[in-house]
Amino acid sequence: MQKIINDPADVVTDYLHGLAAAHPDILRFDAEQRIVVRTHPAKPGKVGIVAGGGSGCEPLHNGFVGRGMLDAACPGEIFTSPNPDQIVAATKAADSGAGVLHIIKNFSGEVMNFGMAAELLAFEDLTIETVLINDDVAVKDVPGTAGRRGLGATILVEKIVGAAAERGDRLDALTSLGRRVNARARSFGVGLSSCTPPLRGRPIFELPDGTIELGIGISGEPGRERVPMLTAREIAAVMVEEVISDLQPAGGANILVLINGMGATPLSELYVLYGEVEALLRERSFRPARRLIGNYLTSLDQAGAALTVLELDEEMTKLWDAPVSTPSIRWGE
Amino acid sequence: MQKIINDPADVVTDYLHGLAAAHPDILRFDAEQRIVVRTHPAKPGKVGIVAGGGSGCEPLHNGFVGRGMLDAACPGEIFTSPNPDQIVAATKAADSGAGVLHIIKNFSGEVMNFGMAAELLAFEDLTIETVLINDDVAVKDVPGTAGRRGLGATILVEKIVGAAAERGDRLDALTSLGRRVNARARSFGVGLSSCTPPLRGRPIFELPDGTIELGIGISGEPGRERVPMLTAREIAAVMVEEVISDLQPAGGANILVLINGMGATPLSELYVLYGEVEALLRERSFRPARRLIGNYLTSLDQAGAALTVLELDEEMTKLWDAPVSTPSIRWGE
Amino acid sequence: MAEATINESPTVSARKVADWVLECARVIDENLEHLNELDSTCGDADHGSNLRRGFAGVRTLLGSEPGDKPATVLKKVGTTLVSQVGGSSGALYGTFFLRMALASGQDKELDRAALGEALQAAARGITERGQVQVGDKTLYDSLAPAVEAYSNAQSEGRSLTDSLQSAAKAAEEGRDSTVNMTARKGRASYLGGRTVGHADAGATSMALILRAAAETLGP
Amino acid sequence: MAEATINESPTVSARKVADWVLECARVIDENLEHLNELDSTCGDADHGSNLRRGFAGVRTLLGSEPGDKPATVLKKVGTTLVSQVGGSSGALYGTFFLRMALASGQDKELDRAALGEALQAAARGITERGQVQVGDKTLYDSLAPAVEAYSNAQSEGRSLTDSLQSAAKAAEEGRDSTVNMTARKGRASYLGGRTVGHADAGATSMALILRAAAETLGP
Ligand SMILES: Nc1ncnc2c1ncn2[C@@H]1O[C@H](COP(=O)(O)OP(=O)(O)O)[C@@H](O)[C@H]1O
Ligand SMILES: Nc1ncnc2c1ncn2[C@@H]1O[C@H](COP(=O)(O)OP(=O)(O)O)[C@@H](O)[C@H]1O
Ligand SMILES: [Mg+2]
Ligand SMILES: [Mg+2]
Ligand SMILES: [Mg+2]
Ligand SMILES: [Mg+2]
Repeated sequence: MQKIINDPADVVTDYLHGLAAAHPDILRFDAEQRIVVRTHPAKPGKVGIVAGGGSGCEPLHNGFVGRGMLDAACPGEIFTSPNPDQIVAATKAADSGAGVLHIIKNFSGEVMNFGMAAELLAFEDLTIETVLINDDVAVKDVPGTAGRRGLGATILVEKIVGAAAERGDRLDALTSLGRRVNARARSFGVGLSSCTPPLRGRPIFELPDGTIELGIGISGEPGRERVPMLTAREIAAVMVEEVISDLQPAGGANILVLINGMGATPLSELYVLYGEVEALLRERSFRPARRLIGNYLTSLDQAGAALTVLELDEEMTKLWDAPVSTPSIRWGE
Repeated sequence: MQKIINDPADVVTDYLHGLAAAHPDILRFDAEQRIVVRTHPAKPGKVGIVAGGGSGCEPLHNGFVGRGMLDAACPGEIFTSPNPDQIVAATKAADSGAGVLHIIKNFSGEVMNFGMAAELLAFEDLTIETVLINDDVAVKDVPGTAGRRGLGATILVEKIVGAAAERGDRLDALTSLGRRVNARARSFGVGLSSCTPPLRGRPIFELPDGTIELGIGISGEPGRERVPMLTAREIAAVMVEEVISDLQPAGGANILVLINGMGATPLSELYVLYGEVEALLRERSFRPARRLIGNYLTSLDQAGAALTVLELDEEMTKLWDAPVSTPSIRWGE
Repeated sequence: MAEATINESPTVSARKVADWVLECARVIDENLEHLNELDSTCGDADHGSNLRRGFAGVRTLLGSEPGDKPATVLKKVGTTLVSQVGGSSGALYGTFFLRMALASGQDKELDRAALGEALQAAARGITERGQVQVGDKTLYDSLAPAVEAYSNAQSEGRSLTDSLQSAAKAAEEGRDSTVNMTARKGRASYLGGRTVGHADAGATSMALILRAAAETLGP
Repeated sequence: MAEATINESPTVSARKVADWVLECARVIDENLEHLNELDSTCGDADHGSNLRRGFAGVRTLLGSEPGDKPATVLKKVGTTLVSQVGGSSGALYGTFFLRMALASGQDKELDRAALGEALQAAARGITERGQVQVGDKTLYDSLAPAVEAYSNAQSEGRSLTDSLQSAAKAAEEGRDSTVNMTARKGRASYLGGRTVGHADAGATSMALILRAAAETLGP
């Protein structure tokens, strides 16, 4: 294992201290409660936006705390959802009287821990709503199963809902907006390697050279199936087909395209993939109107990428363009 | 080799097409001349800022084309400096009558090709000046040698000089500003793995687990020496000592700290490193006033990171904060 | 009929509960790699590490005074697991011990029936928390048959020790039954058919924990 | 003295120059991996690939009519290498052929002396372009002794073929001399002492190119 870390058991803490040191004007790390909160709390009356999840997916969510996105984030251990205490603390920190929206990725651990936190918060004078993100089409959404995972749509919901909260939208409006964005977004990921969790010290699985995993998530686990290596063009074709056949956007629709790297794939490859994806989307008459390309939702040092497509409406587009100032997404101010 | 590419020979072209498709409002790729230029040329009378270098270091330089930074970039093949024709074309594209500044990293190939381009441009009605970047303290700057490499200072010079050009500074002022920034910046890099150039299909060198390379550049070559694996704290100590003992900033100086990832190192590790670096810098009484943390000057899929420290003055700080809108650095507008 | 053997059965004190969870901590340590490996074939390879982190916290906590009644110990364990494990297993095992605590009320000692009710409450807690059924390839596939076996043994009038032994055995059979299942809950569910052929990590840890119960709560 | 043997020496035509560069293309292909490996020990492992890309371009270009005089061919080669190779070797080998072209002027045939002058011009071009000296561990360490050997042979009145053979041999010795050098120019210079023990990649390709000259330009 070759990593720039100290004690493997301290990676998350060391990272959070470093993050806070690097962005003192945006966020701080409450080491006691293990939450990341804005340095300058939002103005009273703004709905608080909170998200959390296992660490290892950086910059998600801590890197999205700041004006125009999250008010607080609660990071768990590597690939381990945060515990209810953290979620409660983050929620209280984010509340300024107008209620708090929990953005939850549909993973058993996350759902259960946010559920327990909600039970604890029921005794407080504080309204919570929930948006559950489940955009991953690699997972078949069969009744009785855990259902689809939350992937790239998380970022889009956080950005769009964050912007709406900043302009003063109320909790119920934000909840339905978040659900609307999630409903119009789909993702599909491909892994070109496993990743190495610091405590484990070796890759989670072995991926023989010349093979890739289709339909991966964000915790380094294998995907839906293993196939022989594909070219960028072929990977794009699989992703576009999976995502579009499920989402079925209206003909000619404006879409937002997110090409998300898993952590160890160079930016140049993400752009190669974007080029192929855009060509295929245009062939199908969709119009990429907004894009985000980079490492936003990663799986430590895994190589690979995921496509997320969001069918935009005017409202979402406007909110996407609104100013945002977080460590990892910043524009307009 | 596991990469999201098509034909390995086409990686650079495919990447540039993808980049242009992704940022049509910022830049375009002239495939004929193999240069990247702004979509909306700067207003007449603005000095043109041009840089170029071997590909494989993305986002440098193409990802820094846009308002407030570069007017044009010329990307060579992977780890191969651009040829004089490209440099000439980029220079002409960037010129609007006020002259063009070449920002050249001190690598033999880059120096020679920019030199040949300058000879060709001598016949044109066009003034060129040059800033040579040589901030890498891993290389001993002995007379008769090629001297120090250009590393992270390149980004800082591009940003600061780019902002000054945007506000209307003249060519000579920009040249001395660029040289001043370069003179007050130092870098030191550490490699935790080699990288795999697409055409080669396997790593450039083997780095046994438990060893790292100190003093690496940005083309995947080995560094100054190979040592047993170090912790983040130890790596930070080496970097800070190397950089500060050479730069010798004034006591209490405001500094800009760039923690640059080599491509395959997760953001969380870069923040772990930042935390350690900041602590050491503060111990030595320096004040981190600006920071940049991420993958800005990479070596394909190499794991590792480099520290760059710039001793700031008010002018540089103001220009660093000025609005910029490129694919990979964006703020303030 | 249950009454007939009740005098032979010891009851469960706070001390015994503490012994149980300390034994859990020991067997989790012992099976750390095994549990991580099971989780790696279809999850994120951390189930053993997660539980170890939690039970290490529990061990520290119980090093001092465990408490005067079973509920006190069980509640401490549950809270510690919830807050030090996180993830699915923190929520699930946390719920498991918290619901046992709730069901144990103010009793200083749990008799065979009370323990059975506590286990049943724990199992119900898991189904609620995890929205899980038998056959989903989770820890519930060890727990559900164990609780059933315990209650059958109890209604047959068998001793506490015997009942716990039946429970542990049923849990192990339940664990083995997960090998051929396709996961429908947890991370493994994302792999679909690829999960067949390996026992579920959580079902394996649950079997260890119930075996530890048989070894410590009974005698 | 030189005059005494001049009739025995053939001259160098455009066709012969074309044959030379095609032979260069062939030996570069043949030594592709070797050159990349030499470059990998202290550089970025692409020297062979770079030259191959350049000479592939040259090959295409010369497939049609090579040109009527040596300078025409040499200029085409130089321009192609500059624009299709990039990097250090594009600039350096480009300069090498362009300076030869310039020195060849309008001559339809280069005699032994004219070729010597062309080689000398090329070597000067390299020192200017690369700011390089003998001992810096670069292609100049093959080129400089080769040019000197050629000029010595020529002043001794030896034939064109002989002179080229001496040059090729000197280049190979020059290449071998780089093994024990510490690089002071190019990427390898960043590795300091770690470059000792391997021949320089550029010195190796230069030796191949001068050996190719002996094989094609002389006879
Ligand atoms: N919804 C659920 N209901 C019951 N058990 C579950 C559920 N989801 C996951 N599990 C159990 O949790 C185990 C995984 O635990 P662990 O690896 O610690 O958590 P995580 O999935 O967060 O990494 C699985 O093997 C399974 O037995
Ligand atoms: N300044 C220089 N002067 C002469 N030769 C040089 C100089 N710099 C590099 N070289 C030669 O170029 C060779 C490397 O060429 P190549 O690998 O193609 O270029 P790059 O270094 O751009 O990857 C070295 O082996 C050396 O012989
Ligand atoms: Mg986990
Ligand atoms: Mg090169
Ligand atoms: Mg797990
Ligand atoms: Mg090279």
